[in-house]
Amino acid sequence: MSKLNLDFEVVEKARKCAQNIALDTQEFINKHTTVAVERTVLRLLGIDGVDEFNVPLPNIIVENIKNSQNSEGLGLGVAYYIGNAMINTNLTPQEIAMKVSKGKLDLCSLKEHDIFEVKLKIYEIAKKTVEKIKENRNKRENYLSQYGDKSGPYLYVIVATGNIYEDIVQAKAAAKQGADIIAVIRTTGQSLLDYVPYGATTEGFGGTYATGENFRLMRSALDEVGEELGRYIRLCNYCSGLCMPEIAALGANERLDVMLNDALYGILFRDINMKRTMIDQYFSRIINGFAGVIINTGEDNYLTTADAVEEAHTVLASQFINEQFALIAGLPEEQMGLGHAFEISPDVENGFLYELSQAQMAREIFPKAPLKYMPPTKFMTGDIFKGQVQDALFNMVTIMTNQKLHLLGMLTEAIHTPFISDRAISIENAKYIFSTMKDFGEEIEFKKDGIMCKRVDEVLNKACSLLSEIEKEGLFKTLEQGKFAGIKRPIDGGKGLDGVVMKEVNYFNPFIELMLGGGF
Amino acid sequence: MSKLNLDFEVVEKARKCAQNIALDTQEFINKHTTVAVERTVLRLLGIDGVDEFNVPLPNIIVENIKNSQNSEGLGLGVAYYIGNAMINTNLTPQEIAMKVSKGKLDLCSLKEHDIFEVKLKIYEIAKKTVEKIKENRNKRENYLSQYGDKSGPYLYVIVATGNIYEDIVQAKAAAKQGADIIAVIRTTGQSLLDYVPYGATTEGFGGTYATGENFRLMRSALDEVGEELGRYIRLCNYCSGLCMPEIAALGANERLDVMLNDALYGILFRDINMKRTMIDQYFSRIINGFAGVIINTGEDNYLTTADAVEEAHTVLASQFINEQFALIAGLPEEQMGLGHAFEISPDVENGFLYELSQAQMAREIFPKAPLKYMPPTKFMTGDIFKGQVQDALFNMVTIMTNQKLHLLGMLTEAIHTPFISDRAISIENAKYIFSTMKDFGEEIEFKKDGIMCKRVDEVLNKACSLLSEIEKEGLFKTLEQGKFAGIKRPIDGGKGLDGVVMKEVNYFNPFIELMLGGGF
Amino acid sequence: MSGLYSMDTKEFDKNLDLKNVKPYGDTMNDGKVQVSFTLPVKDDEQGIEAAKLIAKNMGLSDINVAHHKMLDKEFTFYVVYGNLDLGVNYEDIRVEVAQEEIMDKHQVEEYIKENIKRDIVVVGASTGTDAHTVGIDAIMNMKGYAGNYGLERYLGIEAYNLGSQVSNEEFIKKAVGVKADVLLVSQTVTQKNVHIENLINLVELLEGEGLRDKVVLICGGPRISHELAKELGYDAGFGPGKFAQDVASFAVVEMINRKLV
Amino acid sequence: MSGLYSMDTKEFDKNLDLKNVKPYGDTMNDGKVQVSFTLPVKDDEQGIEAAKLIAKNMGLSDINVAHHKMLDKEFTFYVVYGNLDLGVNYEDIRVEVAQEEIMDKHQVEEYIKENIKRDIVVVGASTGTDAHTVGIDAIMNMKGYAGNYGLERYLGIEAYNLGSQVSNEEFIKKAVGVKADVLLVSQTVTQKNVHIENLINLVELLEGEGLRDKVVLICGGPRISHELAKELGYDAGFGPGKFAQDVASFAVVEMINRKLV
Ligand code: B12
Ligand code: B12
Ligand SMILES: Cc1ncc(COP(=O)(O)O)c(C=O)c1O
Ligand SMILES: Cc1ncc(COP(=O)(O)O)c(C=O)c1O
Repeated sequence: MSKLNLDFEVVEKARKCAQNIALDTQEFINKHTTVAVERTVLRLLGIDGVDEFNVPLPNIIVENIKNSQNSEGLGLGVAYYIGNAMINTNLTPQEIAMKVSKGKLDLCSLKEHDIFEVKLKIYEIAKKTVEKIKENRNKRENYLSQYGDKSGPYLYVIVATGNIYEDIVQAKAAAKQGADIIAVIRTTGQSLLDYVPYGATTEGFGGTYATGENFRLMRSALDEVGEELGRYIRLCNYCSGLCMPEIAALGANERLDVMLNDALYGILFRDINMKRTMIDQYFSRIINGFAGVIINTGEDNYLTTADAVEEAHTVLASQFINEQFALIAGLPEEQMGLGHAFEISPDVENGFLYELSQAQMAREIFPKAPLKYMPPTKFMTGDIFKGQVQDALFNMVTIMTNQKLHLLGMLTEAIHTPFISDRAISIENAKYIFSTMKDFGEEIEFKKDGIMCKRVDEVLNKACSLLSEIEKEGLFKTLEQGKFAGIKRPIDGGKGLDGVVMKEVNYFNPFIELMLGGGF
Repeated sequence: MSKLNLDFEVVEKARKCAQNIALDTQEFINKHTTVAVERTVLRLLGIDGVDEFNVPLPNIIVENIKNSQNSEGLGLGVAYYIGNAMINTNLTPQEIAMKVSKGKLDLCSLKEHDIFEVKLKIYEIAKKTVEKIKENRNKRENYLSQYGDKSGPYLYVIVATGNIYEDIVQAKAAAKQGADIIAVIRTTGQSLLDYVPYGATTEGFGGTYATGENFRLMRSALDEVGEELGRYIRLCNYCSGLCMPEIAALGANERLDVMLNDALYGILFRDINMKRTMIDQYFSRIINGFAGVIINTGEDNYLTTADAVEEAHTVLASQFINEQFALIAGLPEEQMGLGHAFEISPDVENGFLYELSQAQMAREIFPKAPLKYMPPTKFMTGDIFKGQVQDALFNMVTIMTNQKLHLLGMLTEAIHTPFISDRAISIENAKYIFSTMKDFGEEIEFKKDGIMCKRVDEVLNKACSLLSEIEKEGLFKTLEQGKFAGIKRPIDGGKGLDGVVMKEVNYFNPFIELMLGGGF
Repeated sequence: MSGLYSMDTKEFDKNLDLKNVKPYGDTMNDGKVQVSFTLPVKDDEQGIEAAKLIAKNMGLSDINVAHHKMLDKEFTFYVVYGNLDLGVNYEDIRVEVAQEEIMDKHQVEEYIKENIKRDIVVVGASTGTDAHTVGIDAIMNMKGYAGNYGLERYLGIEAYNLGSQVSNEEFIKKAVGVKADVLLVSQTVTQKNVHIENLINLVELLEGEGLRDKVVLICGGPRISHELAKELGYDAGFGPGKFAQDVASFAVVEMINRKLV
Repeated sequence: MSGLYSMDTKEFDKNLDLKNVKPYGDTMNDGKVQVSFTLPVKDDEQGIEAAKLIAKNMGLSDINVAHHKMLDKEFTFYVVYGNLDLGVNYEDIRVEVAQEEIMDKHQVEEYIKENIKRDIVVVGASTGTDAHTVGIDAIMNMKGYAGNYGLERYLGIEAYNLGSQVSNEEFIKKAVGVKADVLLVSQTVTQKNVHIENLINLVELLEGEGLRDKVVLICGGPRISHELAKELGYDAGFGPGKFAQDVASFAVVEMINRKLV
């Protein structure tokens, strides 16, 4: 039953609009691939490493194919070229990649084998990869059944020293203090790189490079501390930017558990081309869905630029859209960490009531989703003492409305990326509130027709109208008009458009088929 | 209507027991006076100042009379001696006092005039004093009608530098930040002094001496800053210890607005003799009642030594008793700042629910009383960041349950008496919570039969049983048994017993008659 | 008052001396400060002593380690109170500000009309990989921030807001393209002083192309002060709480002073 | 990575050196500390500069005045972050503790039986005007504190808890009356160092009466450390987190060491 007297007819209507929006966009997506998608296929086929100039092999191969004059290019999908090369050379994909990188092999001038034969070859390896990912998933599930999983909100903290080894120190300390999820924030700028850096890294700004090796190092550190504590510590990273699906593949390989994964974020906040990132997102979500990774969507960010009271409905509208895109990619509701945030100005009278009701609304509209709830950031100031109180209020909303991925606010939000002590202070804050208010949500009812019920009714109706509009105009048009976060993005502007490729009729990507729908 | 489903039949029963307890004790009180009561009469007759050894004139006179062999001593009441001396000497009380102090006059060896004549003389001055106090009361009311009074909770902070001038600096800053009540904490040890120090003082430990001059200085500073701000800033001090009624008189004179005033506190926490302080309390409450002073009772202190979960009912029982003692002294409900506190350990699961429900219970049982709600102290630690959160939770309870005298918690509670910045941080904390949760209390209902309703039902019933027991045993016996705060006090132990005097038949104290019942 | 200890306490001058200003807890010159930090040591007596020594290193006396808490086996957090005995000479402090007199929007418009007699061109961006636009938008966008209109709304100012993640090279290219008089750079991410390097790099590029003297060069952001900006070779710097009129006042006067009209 | 600034940052040794331990923010030896204080000055640019200078006085570099807030016309509160460059030699820290080996209740009882061979008498109080009894009760009362039984429950210990507000004179009188072996003094109110004066006064009185050498003299309270206690002429001092067994362990061993049996 709705605590807020929500009108579920409006909810259903909104959800239907969102579905149409997603299906409409999906038509476009289905017709395209991107350099990132193809690099991802290469990675999933086992290709890794860099050349002497530190250029990743997947990039070299994709560039080779893309720039080749002798073939149908990327439109066929790299899988074809690799499979074909395997038949021709009897080498593994990695060996083939190394040869290509050394200029000893040109994938586009090999004898072209029958596509059926090529597919057979490719599926052989592809299935192994998929098997490996499934094993990772099983490993996670084993851990969870061994240790048990937490029933309340997960305490989610970030590390962002720029140095993976220092990040590990911080992550372990945080886990011991009670953190359940460690997110390694990426260095500023990585999302605009059209390649994934390689190896362990120690230099980043405001975050640490996302690399396969960094994932591996952190994963094993967390497994270690998790064993010590008898708790499974989840690892999170950023599956966004120009390498969205590649990161998904790396994450699936290294058993990441949570991934920020939202094309709309990249479009609005990173000025990434919308076509490019929508296509990338589709494949990345297939991988995340299959790997059992919870995705986090980025609606919270809208409120860092737009007004949180005025624009609350855009968050809800976007959540509906993200839900549908995720479903299309086979990602179940239980893995949808739809984002929202506590971002109303502390100066707004009864602001807490709005926050509380909105959080409860999200909870009721997406009952199975492990909602990601973001802390106050925009109105955090250098006043760390007030910041503690803002964060405490945020913690309360979570425990009262049962949010799941609870990203801890830091009292130094306006000052620096978190110190080891900032994190400890936040964890203490949350643990205290969660315990002292444990059953408060159950204990109270909201006044019918009160401020809170009215608020969510308004937000829901506005979201529904916005979705109807978008349904009419199409998602891309809407983004051009600046309906989210007040940011306008031209359809052919932004980064990465040149990485978008129209699929040929014979295009194939073995992993879509193998992974879509979960495969088990 | 009760939000908590309180059983008001039990409330009425408890109240009735408390009334019987108070009436029973009052019988004892009515038969006695004390050195402090008599010094108070002298002060109200206009006697002030100290001798060359800094001994206050009221003390000198009372001691003279008490130690005199020539008379019925204090049992007659000092008013008789002063009136008689006035007739004999044609001097003012102050002139008489000076003479006595210089050894030039012996009040007990003067010609004894007829009591009727003496009373006439005394009532003449007494009425002027009462008039002056009434004027003070009017002045407060004028200020309040000029500026308007606050409808929500009063922000109540303490200053405690030990130096009245430094206190003023801090008090003014606090008022500008938003404080509504400034309490000047007394130096440790003053409550055990059987005299009131004199003049402006600059040396105290953990607080500043309560003196008439200090009251005056702070009062005028607050009036000044109040004028600047267009708000009436209330002044609070401690009307407790061995000089309880004298402080009441000084406060009435200098227009204090709030006074901590609770014999039980002195008995339990200062080891003051119970007979002495119960007698003193009666007269002090008459004065406070008449002067329009809000009294604060000290039930909160019980929880600093006893367990706040186990002993919550002692707080409620004591509030009922204090209510009845106040009524007997003519102090209206609107001036009863009955005390309670937020003192449950942060480690108690659902502790917040208990606190919230208990605060709501107090609100419903004493609907007209400006309840004094004390912040966490016992479980405050050197962790100032956690302290901020504890204080925030406390602030929430107040705004949700409409407490009136809201004594702000300090994040440095476990460390030192407040710095100027600690106070500012607290005020900011409270103002933020009060605004962001302004109507939250109105918006929520408590689950019938939930944790909260059950909790208060238990507390109420236990309080009622305790009161029935006390009703049987008598208040003094109960105190001997350690039923409050786990502290046992023998009826003839503690400080100040030798200041208790049985009244003679002819005893008279003009001010009881003039002030009791408010006089207007 | 038998049993009462002596009343005299540690004496210090309780008068405010502006030549020697100290922190204030509850008594003038008591020097009270609160400090917190983490040490990479165990949470035990030795650690507490180490925390005290750290506080001593900071010039504190009467040190109270009010709180210590283990963050990990070899990391401990401390909250410390103490008295700072060394004061500062407040009277001698001179703060350089970009511009003494701030004109409002209307006054700036008048000033341009009367003194510059043409539209001035302003180009702004959040440069490098910095994706924070709220700061530069606050200064430039039509709607402004906190009730202060942005430069786009000023008559006599032609404003180009390039948004965020603009490389220094691109930024200069655009500036040259539109013949900018004033360049506005916003920097928010400061971890490991990345903003400093980025800001210096821009100055170097401008100098390299001989453009530095031809423009008014201004930076801003939450960690930017005028002092820092000058040090880095900028004409002015603006931090939190500064709005379009502050920048505009400085820029137009600077153009006249430097004869950039 | 065109447009990306140079990657090199301020270099410092990122290895832990126990001879030179510095505060830790997010990188070994980064020296990060948080400071807050009030200055008796206006809330303006000059005040911020004064706050920076105060931080500099404390040995901080890379100073960030993250927050400033007016408390009154001439009082301003600051929150500052900075790097402390001076480290401490952790290896050289030797902490004197009252007693290295702590016996539990049972062991203390055995120790008394075997070594002292008689009941020992302990008298405790919260002295002077201090009315805080929770601390001394925690040590002495039957029920103890936080799961640690108090001395009253120890076999072989005759314990007298005089409660609070006991003048030093009364305290000594009682001690003499019951032939106390061990005196326990609790002090909670520390404002203006009132506890120091009261504690010193007790030692002086005891010395005056020639009793100091005949008893084990122990103090305790939230601001008492063993070091401070020794300085004031006590045999030992116990602060927060100490319980009956800590005191008892020390007292019985001290009695043997000092041949007070
Ligand atoms: C909003 C926000 C975001 C939004 C930005 C959206 C957008 N379009 O701008 C999003 C969510 C995208 C974001 C992302 C990131 N952010 Co961010 N973000 C913030 C946040 C919450 C508020 C910043 C803000 O908008 N302030 C309001 C404006 C008005 O203030 P202002 O910038 O100071 O501007 C004023 C003055 O400084 C001046 N001014 C500013 N610029 C200029 C220029 C000129 C010429 C002049 C004259 C004046 C001027 O005028 C303005 C008005 O007075 C802060 C935390 C906080 N509460 O401060 C973190 C914060 C700035 N972000 C931070 C980080 C690390 C990031 C990321 C790098 C994290 C990551 N690794 O993914 C990313 C990536 C961004 C990137 N590559 O740069 C850190 C920076 C740490 C540091 N000191 O280095 C902060 C402090 C949070 C934290 N504690 O970690 N962020
Ligand atoms: C409870 C309390 C009270 C109660 C005391 C009731 C009682 N019967 O004890 C009441 C309400 C009466 C009270 C009154 C006052 N209090 Co008070 N009170 C506190 C409070 C909240 C908790 C203290 C406590 O019980 N701690 C728990 C015990 C177990 O800890 P502990 O004392 O440290 O004891 C441990 C160790 O130190 C050690 N120990 C202690 N003593 C001894 C002795 C020996 C021999 C040994 C071996 C060990 C030992 O063992 C114990 C267990 O580990 C503190 C604030 C806080 N959160 O700390 C303020 C506080 C101590 N009070 C304070 C003040 C100023 C007062 C008043 C003076 C205020 C006033 N002017 O009216 C009054 C008057 C009291 C007086 N004349 O002394 C200040 C002291 C400031 C300072 N540093 O000087 C504090 C810090 C609050 C504040 N921030 O202002 N208080
Ligand atoms: C959905 C999403 N993706 C990504 C990011 C981070 O940006 P980047 O991918 O550029 O590291 C955020 C910001 O927190 C986000 O919310
Ligand atoms: C009712 C009451 N009276 C007095 C006091 C203060 O003690 P004293 O009167 O000894 O200054 C308190 C403590 O806060 C109190 O609650």
